[in-house]
Amino acid sequence: MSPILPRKNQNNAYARQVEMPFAVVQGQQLSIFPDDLYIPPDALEIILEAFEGPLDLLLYLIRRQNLDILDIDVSEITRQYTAYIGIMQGLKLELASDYLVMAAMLAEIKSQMLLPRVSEVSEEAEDPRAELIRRLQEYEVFKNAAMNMDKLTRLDRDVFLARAEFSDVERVTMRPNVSLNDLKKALESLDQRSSLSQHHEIYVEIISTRERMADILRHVNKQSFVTFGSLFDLSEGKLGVVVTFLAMMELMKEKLVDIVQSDSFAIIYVRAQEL
Amino acid sequence: MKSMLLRQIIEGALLLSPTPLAIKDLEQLFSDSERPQRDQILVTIEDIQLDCRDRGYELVEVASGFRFQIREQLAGWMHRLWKEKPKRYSKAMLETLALIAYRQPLTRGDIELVRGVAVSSDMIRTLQEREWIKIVGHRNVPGKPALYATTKQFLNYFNLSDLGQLPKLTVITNIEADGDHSSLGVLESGNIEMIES
Amino acid sequence: MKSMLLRQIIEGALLLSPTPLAIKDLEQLFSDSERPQRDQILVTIEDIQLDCRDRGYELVEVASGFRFQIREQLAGWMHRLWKEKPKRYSKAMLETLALIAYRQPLTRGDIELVRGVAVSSDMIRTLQEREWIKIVGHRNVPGKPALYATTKQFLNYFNLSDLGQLPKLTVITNIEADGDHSSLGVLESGNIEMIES
Repeated sequence: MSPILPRKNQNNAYARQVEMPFAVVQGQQLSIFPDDLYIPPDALEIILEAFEGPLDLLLYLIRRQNLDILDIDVSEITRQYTAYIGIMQGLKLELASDYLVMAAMLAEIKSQMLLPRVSEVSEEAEDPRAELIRRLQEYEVFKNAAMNMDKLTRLDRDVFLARAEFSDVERVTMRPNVSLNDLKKALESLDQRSSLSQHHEIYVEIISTRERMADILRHVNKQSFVTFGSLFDLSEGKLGVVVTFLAMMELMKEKLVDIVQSDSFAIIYVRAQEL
Repeated sequence: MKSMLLRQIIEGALLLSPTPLAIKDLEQLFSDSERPQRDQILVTIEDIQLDCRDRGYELVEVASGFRFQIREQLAGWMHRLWKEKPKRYSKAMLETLALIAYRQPLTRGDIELVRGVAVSSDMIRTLQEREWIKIVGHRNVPGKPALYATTKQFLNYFNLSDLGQLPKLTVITNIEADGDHSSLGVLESGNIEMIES
Repeated sequence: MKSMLLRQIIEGALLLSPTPLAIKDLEQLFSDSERPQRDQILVTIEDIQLDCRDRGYELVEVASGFRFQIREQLAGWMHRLWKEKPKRYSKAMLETLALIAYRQPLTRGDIELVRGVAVSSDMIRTLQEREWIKIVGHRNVPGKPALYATTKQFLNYFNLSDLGQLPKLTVITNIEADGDHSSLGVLESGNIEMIES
């Protein structure tokens, strides 16, 4: 049993030496940011803005090395990906939770690839990378479609309306009628929407399970052992507790955290699984 | 520059511009190196005029310059085009107008802040053209953004003697945290699916 | 009706109308007694198109009908006149729009699934206000998420007469072992420089 060996060893070596100068080598703690390496303060922010999301970043990492999407070396890509994430977190850049979820997914695939295969036959069908590959391919199709769409002939950029006025002096333009009630309703629905969207924003901040998963991961990564209770913030109310709980269940299901309890009713500890 | 291209550029510019273009405006279309002589521009304009003689439009000179306009003889048919039912204003337009009416004076930025979406220049222009809103000043912050307010014409149109007569807004009570299920609706749309996937 | 007059009326209406005119809109220009056959209108349109071939403008068909527009080759000169800078759309916006265009109808969740990131409400609302997308229904699953599709205005704006004219989706073939760099060209334009800086 061995992890999938990179077929293009030379390419990878080249990539490591030249194209990833600031990734920490030795395959160890990747979130450590070397002090002697100068990166312009805004550079990483620019990098982050240049990517449309985790799939975009991954695609870039793969394409940069001339790698075949169908045959990606998950452990190498995971290493580079987490290096980016680590550096970005190290610089305290606000990182969308989607990036962390992807890191978790990569870690999961990596661990599955390390597992011994039960039989040669099932290997083909159960390549743990299959879903990721499918998503990357699909995303790439639309990334290209978006670029092509930007090139389409566009009104007020490439072509303009040709218009002429009517010579008749008294041109009657029919203008829509508006009633006072229309105005009143417009503002009321706007106020309602903005109050809803304020709530909405709060809920997205506090209640998004996906984001909460990322929060928990961030927490347990740093301290490796935390008490179960410390992950809940009671000030968030019932809803907050429920979402935290759901997030934790989800993390367990995805084998991203271990939850240990030495005895009944003893303190429960949460620990990050090795990435 | 080839005379055909010169002519196309002038035709295009005259059809694009909402206001008549004077010779000096037409000169501005060209970079210094390619700018034609004034005479050349005039000859081109005559050419275009000649070619339009059987068309539904003509190139005429008015006080401020040249413009294409639709022939007067076509007035009868053109009026049928205008008689089409006026489109209704979009929700965005009504919201913008309502905000200006109730919260004036305010800037475009203020409107964008509440609406969460950029306010298009077209929208502001339409309201200004209708003389329902006007600029009443500039806020004393960087960029000096224009402050918009409603006009007398606005009051006249809605048959109001002053803004105090605008209908009272129904106050929307804030959704309470405990036990109001409507706020959970927001959750369902976005987040819960992820858990189930 | 004489064909010259018919042609002038159609030319005039198309230049006067701020929106494209479909054949049935053109038919409405005429009284019942003088209304030409549909075929006659189409022949006239072809005539006009032919006559414009050397002009700075052309008569094109987009989703909601026919319109006169200034030729693309003249854009450089027209921008000197057109004060407003053309809007640039973010990659996020274009990706979202591309997904809706090619996969319609689909929900916000569908878009997020492919893009791997959350789609902001503001972006959806901006696309709706531009009238490029609209809600065409709701998927019959919990939460009844809205299904989005593109509009005729979207096609008009991008100079298309129907969705079939959208560029074909390209799957980038995987790079061959022998180091084919051509497919990297796509990436270079966007990201590579930034990373290496």
